[in-house]
Amino acid sequence: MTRAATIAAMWIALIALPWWLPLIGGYTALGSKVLIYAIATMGLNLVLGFTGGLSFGQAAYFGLGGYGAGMTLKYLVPSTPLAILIGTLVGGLAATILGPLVMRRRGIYFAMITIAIGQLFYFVIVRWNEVTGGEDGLAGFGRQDIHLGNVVIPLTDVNFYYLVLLCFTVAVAVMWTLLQSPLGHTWVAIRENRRRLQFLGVRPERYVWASFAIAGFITAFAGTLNALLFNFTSPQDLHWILSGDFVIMIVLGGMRSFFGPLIGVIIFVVAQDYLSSLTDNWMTFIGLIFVLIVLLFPRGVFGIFDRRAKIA
Amino acid sequence: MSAATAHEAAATAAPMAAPQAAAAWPFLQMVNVSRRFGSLKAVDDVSFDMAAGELRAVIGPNGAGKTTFFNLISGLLPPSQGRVIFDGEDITRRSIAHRVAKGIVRTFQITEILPDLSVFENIRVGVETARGINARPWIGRGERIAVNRRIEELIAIVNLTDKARRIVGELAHGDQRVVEVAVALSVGPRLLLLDEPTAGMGDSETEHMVDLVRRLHSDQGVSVLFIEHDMDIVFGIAQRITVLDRGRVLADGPPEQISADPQVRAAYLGEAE
Amino acid sequence: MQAKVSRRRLVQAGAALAASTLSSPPILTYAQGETPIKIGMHDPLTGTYAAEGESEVRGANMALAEINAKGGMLGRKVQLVVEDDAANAGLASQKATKMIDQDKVSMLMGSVSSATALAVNQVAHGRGVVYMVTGGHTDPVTGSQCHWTTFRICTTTYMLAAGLAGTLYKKFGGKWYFITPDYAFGHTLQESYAKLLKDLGGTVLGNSLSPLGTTDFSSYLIKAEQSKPDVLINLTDGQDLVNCMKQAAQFGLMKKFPIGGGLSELEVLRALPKEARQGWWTLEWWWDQPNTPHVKEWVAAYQKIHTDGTWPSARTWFGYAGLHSLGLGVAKAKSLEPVKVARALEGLELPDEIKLQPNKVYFRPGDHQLMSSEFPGEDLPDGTYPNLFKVADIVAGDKIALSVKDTGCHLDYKA
Amino acid sequence: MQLLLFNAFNGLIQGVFYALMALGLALILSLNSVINMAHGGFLVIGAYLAYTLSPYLGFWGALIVGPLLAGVIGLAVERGLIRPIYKRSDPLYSLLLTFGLALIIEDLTRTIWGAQGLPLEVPDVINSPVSETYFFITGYRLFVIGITAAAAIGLYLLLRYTLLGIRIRAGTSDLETTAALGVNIYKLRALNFGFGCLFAGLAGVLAAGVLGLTPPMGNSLIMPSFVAIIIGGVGSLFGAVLGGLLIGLAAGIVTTYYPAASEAVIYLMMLIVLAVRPRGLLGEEGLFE
Repeated sequence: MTRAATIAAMWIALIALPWWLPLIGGYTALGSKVLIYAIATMGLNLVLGFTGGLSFGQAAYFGLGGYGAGMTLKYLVPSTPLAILIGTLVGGLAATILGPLVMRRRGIYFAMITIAIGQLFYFVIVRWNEVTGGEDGLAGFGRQDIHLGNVVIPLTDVNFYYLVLLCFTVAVAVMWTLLQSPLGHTWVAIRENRRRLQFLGVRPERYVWASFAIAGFITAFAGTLNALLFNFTSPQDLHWILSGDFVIMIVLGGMRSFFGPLIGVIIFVVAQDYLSSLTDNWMTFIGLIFVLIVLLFPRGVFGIFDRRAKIA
Repeated sequence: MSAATAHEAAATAAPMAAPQAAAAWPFLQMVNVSRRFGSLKAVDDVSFDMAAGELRAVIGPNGAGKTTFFNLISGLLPPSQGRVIFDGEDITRRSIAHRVAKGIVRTFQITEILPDLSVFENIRVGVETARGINARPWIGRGERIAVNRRIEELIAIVNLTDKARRIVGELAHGDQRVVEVAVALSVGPRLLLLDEPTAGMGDSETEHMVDLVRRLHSDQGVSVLFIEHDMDIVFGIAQRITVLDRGRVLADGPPEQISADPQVRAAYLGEAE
Repeated sequence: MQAKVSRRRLVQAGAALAASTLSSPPILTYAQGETPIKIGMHDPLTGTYAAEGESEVRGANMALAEINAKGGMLGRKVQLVVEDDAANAGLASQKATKMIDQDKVSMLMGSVSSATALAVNQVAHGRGVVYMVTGGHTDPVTGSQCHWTTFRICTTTYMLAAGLAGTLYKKFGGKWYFITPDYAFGHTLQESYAKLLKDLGGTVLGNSLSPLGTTDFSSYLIKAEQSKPDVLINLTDGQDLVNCMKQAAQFGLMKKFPIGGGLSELEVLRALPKEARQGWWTLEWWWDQPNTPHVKEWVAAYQKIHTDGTWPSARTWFGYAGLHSLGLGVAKAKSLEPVKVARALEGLELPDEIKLQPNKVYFRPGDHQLMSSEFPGEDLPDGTYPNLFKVADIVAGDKIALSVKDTGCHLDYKA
Repeated sequence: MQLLLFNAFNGLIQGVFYALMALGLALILSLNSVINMAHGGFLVIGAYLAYTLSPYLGFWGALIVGPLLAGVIGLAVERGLIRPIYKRSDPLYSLLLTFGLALIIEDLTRTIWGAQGLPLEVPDVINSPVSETYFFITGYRLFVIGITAAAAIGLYLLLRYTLLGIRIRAGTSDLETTAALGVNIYKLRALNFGFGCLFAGLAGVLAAGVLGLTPPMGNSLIMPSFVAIIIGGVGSLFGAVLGGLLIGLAAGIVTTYYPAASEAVIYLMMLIVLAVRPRGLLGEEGLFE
């Protein structure tokens, strides 16, 4: 199949998902969750796979987006679009503000600092009980029907899935455009060889910052949808364990490939959903996935077919 | 233009610059520059002039301070003492980016390329940088066509048209170095610093590179300063040669003068035999 | 750790991971065409609360066996679908949705952490499925965030405080210092205690809020010691309680003043070294009730199934009573229809062989909270498992619960 | 004021513990170039092994053997899992590998020892306050300080005066040259990793004296030591110790006034240090120098 045909098939499968997923024993909310995580990980992959910055604290912006959306609905206005907008801004701006502390670091340092910053947000959310609900999570809000002129669209499970699919499409279009743009080319060049770029007169830091900030916005965008999925958000959505899960999903699918994270998310989320119903020791299996991917398939599923993804 | 008028012109254009009495406009000038690493003086009180349009070689035995010399010009390292002046501006403390904007572009002894990308993509980054658009989050059709045309042009100049879509990391070593030169060329250099452009190359590769350097100098009008160990190349193409030894300038002049210099023969050429 | 609960074994255990990519377990078909009634249970089987979660699942499985032995519900076999929520609210929501949509469960039950209870509360209400909260104590579950779909077995935080306050005041005096876990559960518990103390005529000397998951309690203990209280009220729970008590013991504080607290559990008592196993606490159920009918038999039945030397805890009883309550509700409603089941559960009284405690135990109609007893008493430092606690009193739930009006609950049945 | 002093001192004691964790982590980070996300796992292994062994060896025996076994397990893990990925220049892979390892260790611990919390009994000699007034200075806390100091000094002497230590330091500053000089860097890195895990195990046993044992206990203890390393400066073991003490102190002081921020403060402190001095307080100045 050509690339275009594959991608067309993917979209058809996604559009038809509410029909076929229950037939094979899945449930629509699982489809929504996969797409939400796909937005988050594809956003993160702008930093991780395309700019080469090892961001290991991305869940913080995901969670902040969720809290932004949830608190908007709970305390400000009962409007789903506004909740998404405000949540995205909250998480995205947090990443933008902290970007300068991150942008000069590389490799291990980048990872450690992003983890630590993520934990800062985690503790702010988990301890600020009065506002965030603390450890118990934020409940007591619900996604609101969408009003388009005179038409009211109730956000049932299936309709919400289509809202998520729409958001996914928008996010994919934005990221695709970015990666085809000079900015995207510069990111990839930074990943490949920071020094070369410096000696072309480019200051890599600013571009790393841009990448980190944009990834923050996109992950936060996904986070808002995640809060709306079950009308609930909790501090675990900011925790470094989730950050680590995001990274392994990307690597699993193939971090050099645009749609790689989507494949990784499908495998990981479905495997987790399935394994945790099957055995108490599912964490061991998830851990084994980490270990085996690293040792045997470092290029991920997509990488197996892509000779560009050189590792060692 | 006489030396006196050149002096005056420089003084009005850039009062910071302190041009010395030189035959032509002092394009690149280093004034008593030193660089120390701990107790080691890698570059020791070097003064150096280069005119625009020159094709100049820097030679010297291992550890003579050639690469440090390049690092000081390109801005990778700040000097411990002295000043670096380019095109009438004191750039001693200026950033790498500023120097590149002024036209100083370099390559490295160990090839610095974007290994997982194609030749085309490697050069594209340079072209987009040169056009000042690399922060743009989208690109229009017209711009894209212009960029692609320029990339094809550059690829043609360096004779890599048949390998344009190949992944650079998988190319032969010689081709990789050519790509690096092409990338450097893409940002429109006025002074190109080439650190051992033919290092590790086979005969035909070397020939190709030498031809390329010569053409860049003559056809593209780029001033070239290059470090080279192969004396056949140095004496074959350089218009002028600077000899460094233990961080100091041992001699400086046209090839025939250098090859006749007894000091150079003793310290360097003799040793190389 | 053996004697695994009957988890969802709808697939061959050997099914390869690779095959799972997009496929899902085939629906098990019964030879007779009789479809069982499925009940979904979420509980933490991994992570911090795994011990408590496992106890609840064990209890539910005992009830399951009993119900099926008596012919199931409405003449249909009952099947329990257990999912691990890892005490993670997001995962709990996902699993609850999965059980409703994919496994087609008729009712939900479970939870150890309050966060998962609140999260599943939203999902269950959104889909109109009856949800029996077994172990999330936070007040909003049957208070400000109560729903017509939600019922709760374990007591409210207010009831925990009310069960013990009087005893402590009478025994030790009225100047109290509090160490309170800094989240909703702790806050409500402390406020309840403070209110009760005020009514009794005592004073609050101070209150230290300790973040949940605190590993070093020394600064709070220092503050407490400086206030020279009559009683130190330690409201932390679970692992925090273990850490706090261990450190208080090392500081020698037990020799200076008595320590009392909120909730304790058999699981927690077991994790305490003997020098830290001191003070006055409230349990929600205790295995040693010589004068209560059926308790001894029930404990024996538990140990017949679980031969790992463990004893049933309050959590085991939560799971047990939770599933039985659903069964009784369905039987009374003669239907699986959620509204009918919910209406049937309102005011439903648990029979002796299920309530396993004295006093009247029933679901209060106004907020769906089970009025079960509190078991205040004292830790036994020299006891050995399971003799780690001495029950001083068994306080009836409806004597100490806040009135429905004060809970802030308005049930939201559809008109 | 007295309360503040109490808490500051108390924070320092806590800092000693962070420092011990950070030291092992920093050791592995500098020579093995691995961010060991499984460090909390090795802590748990050390603690549980000590719990299991203490009925046979007593507390003191378990204190020694538990960490040693954690170190040995570390050696095996290094040999089997970490070594194959040294050649990958991207630190992503070691990060993910150890992350997965952390999940596996936690899950296996739960499967072997149970989810139920377990108590490690500490001998009465060190299990009571040394002074009535300063009741928070318990024998056990002094003991922790003593052991940590001994471990840190021992490590210092090892790095300074033994052949192995000199090689480890050389390898940290320039691995390739060290290899070229004929040192078996594989062995060196393996031993170093083992040492790091031994430190983690030691921290675990010491922690078990004040905390209950649970399978996830390592998770909450690993993050502050990360911060300690960043604040102290990556590449400096002395910095890791300093960072540990500083965040302990900061957390202790903040706890006096605003306990809810006692965790957030160490991350804030990190941000401030990074903004003012990006490489950390003692960053990249070599080992103990």
